[in-house]
Amino acid sequence: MGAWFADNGLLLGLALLDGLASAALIFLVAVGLNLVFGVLRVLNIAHGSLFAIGAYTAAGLGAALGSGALPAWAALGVLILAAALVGAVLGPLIERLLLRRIYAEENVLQLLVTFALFMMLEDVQKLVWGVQPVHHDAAMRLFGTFDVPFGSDFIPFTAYQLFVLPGIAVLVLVGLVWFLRSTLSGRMIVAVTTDREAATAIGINADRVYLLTFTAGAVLAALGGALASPTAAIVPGVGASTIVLSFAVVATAGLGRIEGAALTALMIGLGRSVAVYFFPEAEVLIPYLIMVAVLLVKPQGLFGTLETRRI
Amino acid sequence: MLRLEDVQVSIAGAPVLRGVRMYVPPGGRVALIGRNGAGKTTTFRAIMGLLPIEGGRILLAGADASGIAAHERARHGIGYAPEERRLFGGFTVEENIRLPAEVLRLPAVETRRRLEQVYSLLPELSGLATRKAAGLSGGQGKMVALGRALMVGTRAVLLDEPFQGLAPALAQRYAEALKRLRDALPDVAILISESNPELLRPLVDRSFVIERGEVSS
Amino acid sequence: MTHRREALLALLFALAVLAAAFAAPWLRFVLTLALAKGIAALGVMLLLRAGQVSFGHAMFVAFAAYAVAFLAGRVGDALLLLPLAMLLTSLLGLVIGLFVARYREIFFGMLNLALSMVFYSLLEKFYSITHGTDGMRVPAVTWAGMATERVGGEWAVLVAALVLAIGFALLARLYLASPLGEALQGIKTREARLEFMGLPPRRVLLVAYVLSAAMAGTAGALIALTTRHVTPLMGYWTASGELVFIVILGGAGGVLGPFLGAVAYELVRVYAAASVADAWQLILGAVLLAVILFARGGLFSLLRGRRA
Amino acid sequence: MGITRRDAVLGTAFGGLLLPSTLRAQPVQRPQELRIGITTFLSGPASVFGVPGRQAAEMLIDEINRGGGIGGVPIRPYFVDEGPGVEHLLGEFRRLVLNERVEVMLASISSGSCLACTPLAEELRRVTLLWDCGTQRIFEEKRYQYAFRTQANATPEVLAPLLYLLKRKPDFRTIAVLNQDYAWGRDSWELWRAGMQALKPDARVVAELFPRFGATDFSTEVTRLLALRPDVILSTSWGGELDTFIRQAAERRLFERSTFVMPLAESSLERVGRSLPAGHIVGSRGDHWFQHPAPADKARLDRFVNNYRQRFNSYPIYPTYHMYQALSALQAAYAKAMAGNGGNWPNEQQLAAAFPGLEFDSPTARMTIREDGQGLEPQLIGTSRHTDALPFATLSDMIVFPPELVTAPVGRNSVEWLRGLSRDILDRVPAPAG
Repeated sequence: MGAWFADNGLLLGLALLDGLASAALIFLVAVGLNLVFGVLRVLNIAHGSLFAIGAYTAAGLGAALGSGALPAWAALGVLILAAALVGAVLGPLIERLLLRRIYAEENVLQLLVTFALFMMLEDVQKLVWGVQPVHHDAAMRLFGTFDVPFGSDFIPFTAYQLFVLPGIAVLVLVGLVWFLRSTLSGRMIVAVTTDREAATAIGINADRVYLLTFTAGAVLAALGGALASPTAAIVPGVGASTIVLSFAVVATAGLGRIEGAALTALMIGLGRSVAVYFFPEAEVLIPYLIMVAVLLVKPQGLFGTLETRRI
Repeated sequence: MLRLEDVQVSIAGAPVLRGVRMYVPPGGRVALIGRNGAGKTTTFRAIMGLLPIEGGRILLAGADASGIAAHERARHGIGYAPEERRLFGGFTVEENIRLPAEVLRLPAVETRRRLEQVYSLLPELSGLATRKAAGLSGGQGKMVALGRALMVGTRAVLLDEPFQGLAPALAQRYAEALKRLRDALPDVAILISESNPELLRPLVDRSFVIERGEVSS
Repeated sequence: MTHRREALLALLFALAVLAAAFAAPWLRFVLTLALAKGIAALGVMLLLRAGQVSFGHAMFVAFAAYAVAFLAGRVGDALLLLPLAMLLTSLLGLVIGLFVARYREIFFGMLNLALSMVFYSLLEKFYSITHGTDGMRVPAVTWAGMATERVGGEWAVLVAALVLAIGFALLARLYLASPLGEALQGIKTREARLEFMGLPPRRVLLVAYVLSAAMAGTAGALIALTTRHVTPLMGYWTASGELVFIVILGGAGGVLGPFLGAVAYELVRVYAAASVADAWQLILGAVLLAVILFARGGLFSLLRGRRA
Repeated sequence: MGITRRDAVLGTAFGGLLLPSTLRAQPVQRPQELRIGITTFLSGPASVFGVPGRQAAEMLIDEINRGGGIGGVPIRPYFVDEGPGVEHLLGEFRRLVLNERVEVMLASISSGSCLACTPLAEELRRVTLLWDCGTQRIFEEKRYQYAFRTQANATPEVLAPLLYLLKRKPDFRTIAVLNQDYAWGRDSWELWRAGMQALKPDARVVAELFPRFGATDFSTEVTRLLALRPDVILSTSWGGELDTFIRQAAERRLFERSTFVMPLAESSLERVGRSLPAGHIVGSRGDHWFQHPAPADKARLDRFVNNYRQRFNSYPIYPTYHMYQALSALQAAYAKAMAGNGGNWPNEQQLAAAFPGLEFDSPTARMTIREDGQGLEPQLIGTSRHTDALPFATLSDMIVFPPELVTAPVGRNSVEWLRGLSRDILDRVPAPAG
């Protein structure tokens, strides 16, 4: 063990740095999905589409505003604005027009409504943005790189991935925890997550909470997409792979648990990058192995509690 | 205060309430007696608007409840303590009790007045104020649920099987709290459900018996 | 619906399938796939009776398909391959079922999804054995010892699919009417009551799970014999979603539902792809939404003439 | 599309009662229109190739039809999406052949699709041109009477950049690979390694990275490669993944530490702009490049490039040239078959018989189809450079490899052939031009 660390300790350090950025993105997408699931009890497959649409919008907006002219903070602002816009428009639209009609239905119908929506949005993205990879990396380039010493060598990392992404993820985490603990709207969300009926009985309008939560989830999905767009080319099909990973996070985290999503995202992000270094063939399996392992030990997920179920 | 006229409710296609008729006068203390599965909880949930009713009607202070959304019923002064206590486990006891007042956006003065009222009626709660609700014992939880219901229940409180699962000593304390309640808040109607009619006899003015979804008095 | 009316409907359905396949040769292939997917969807429907949604049953379809691809060179007859693939898939279903039958709702769904994604990744990863995404060719097989040319082979697999579809539909009907099958409803509503009646819920669900795996396996074997080329995509999560889609489209109210749904699904897809090759998902999604929002019981309930 | 839609409905409702599945009788009538089916990716990540392929087909078919079609018969294309997978594709293949009565199929971008379609084409006796898929396995594992490939296969596409690397940077010592984890990524690496073991056995492989197909972040892989400092990094990736890899590698200065060999990068050049620095090796799955140093007919190349740019506002990438080649081969084959049939429209056997030995024009060269059905396509490899004229990298020091040099001979298994290569093949590599 000690000898292994002497040989590979530095590499492991690099792997952890890489894992942070990827964990940050996973967290941003999954936390929104988990929040929505916690309150609405609907597993929103179209969450992946919102991620993709956020990414497309951010890249499109970034390109339209022109690169280079904007300072780094403004470029980042544009991305966040784009995400907020997409989530704030699409979230209420989807919740009001579609989900609202099916809250009383069996969960398979709810799942399929979002599946149908996901299928439709896949083609809508194609019709709007075409099929060529869309990319706008001004935000990544403007932050420059940061050299990490590595023995006698050094490894350049992008400051965007090393600091900005994890920084935003931490801000979102802290902000969400604060919001849910310390504001009335947040406490109403927690109350509905815990027990919708009891919450209704004390006067909470669950419909409004649903709308608010779904919109927040949509904004978070789009934000994840927007923040991913400077580092990754956006192509058709990106929503499908995003959503499966987020599902794994939700089930592992425990329903509706913010801190669970953070911890799971961190485990998956770090696990995958460590795998790339030491067992590259296992990389794709990591999220699922973590999920199966956690559920074997804790059937309700990391932070999950047994639910009371009403007939 | 509360009137049920021929109320019919089905769950998953099976009729659970068949023409329930009941009346709780303002300030009245009424018991709903019935065995497990007779329809007590369903009656309470129907009153709270948590289940759709298929026939008949429910009147809240004379107004047809069908026009009052479930979450609006708290604003109409009806508090509800469900069978299992159903607290918000992540919040402290005081947060649980305060939340209804915050949701209704009561003025700070009014909130404080009601909170003090709850603490004076249920003195054991003051010692628990900062505890997390998830860590409470069953009896403590029932007490908190009652306190929470009282925060909004200015006209009526519905208590679903409050004595269920309580040790005799605790049940005694709960019954005493209810007596204090009766004296301190004479205008608040109370509807309590219970499977054992003996327990409630000293507490109520009137009893309804529910059996297989039908009520007789 | 009375037994007689349902039997009559099933007969009409089978005749319609045969007539369509006779009239339009290219439909033979599409209808065979539809029947196969109908069998898999029937299995998914059994789990839905217990309120459990599997978003991973395409794993069993893909497993059986690959089993056929590997075994066809050694066991060259379809009448041996089909039961063999069914058996192997049932065993896999038993092993996985022992694990997942402990979980409910989202955890059940997500575990199935996760395991199917692991299997999908393995099909891609073990490139030297499976040829990865390129997939594997299924060697030509005989039917009861008889070699068939293209048209004969297509008819053979269509008829086999039809016979198996009817067989599984009957089996599912008997099963759902048996105490074990009726207990499925109990998992959805009150599990404690099942325990009280001396039926451990886990075992009730496990039986349904193994049965559903066997059906998915049969479907996978039929698909492999039809397409003669298997790829990992058969096990991707969207393929699992497709099966659930088919159940809801057809209606979970009766054993005919999944078959109606599968035929409708395949035809809508072919039709959509023929008219707008690059927006067929839009059409398929819209059809599904329309069914869920306006015809809750699926096609089966429309046929039955009242809403479920 | 009106008739397609109606046929689909009628076919569904009444089947072939109204539409007899075969109208074929001898001798063959010259049809009203020449129906061809084209399978291509219209959804999913590979639509980055599929949609330009479709666009090129539409443009070229318009041009052919304006010029009177093939033998006086206008072409009518039917497009099929490969995205949903093999089941859907095989169903559509049958529908097009049996119901729409297409005479020719142009099949597939994905090798998996080609492997699935080709035996079916043979059973249905329908001429099928493999217009873009790369797997060398098809004609090496089996002979087909009706399937032909109008472009190269993976072997020349991998060997040419290997030879180019050995010419330009003969003394590299270490190499790492980063390929997409799917058939092409794995196959191309196997071919490369076979050739490298024969031609440069002392090269050491320091990392084999196969990130998940569809991955959107390669930071970890880039870090790994930065730490390893291999002399050469090979990546046969394409599409959004190659774009992402190039941009992340550029931002983190990986291009300064290693020489990249990217056999498919031509299709990403315009999109990645100046992110791809000068001095790295770029291929294009063939010899197509709008600045080809010595095209067989410069006017033809310019016409194609300009028409495409005018219509679609971007430079044509390799799938569009491959589509050109397939349609060009089709024209040549019909002309040859009709000439051999007294000027009459050929039946399917006559048409199929025209392909072996067929010569036809690509935008850049004169091409041949071998007796085994495999097309012989030259390979152009170059080194990236930047000029002021264009906002993206173009190629310098281009070498156009003659197909005979880099393609495994008829009947040979590519991997074995590559393993048996000797170093004198390097002497036969032409000098760079341009």
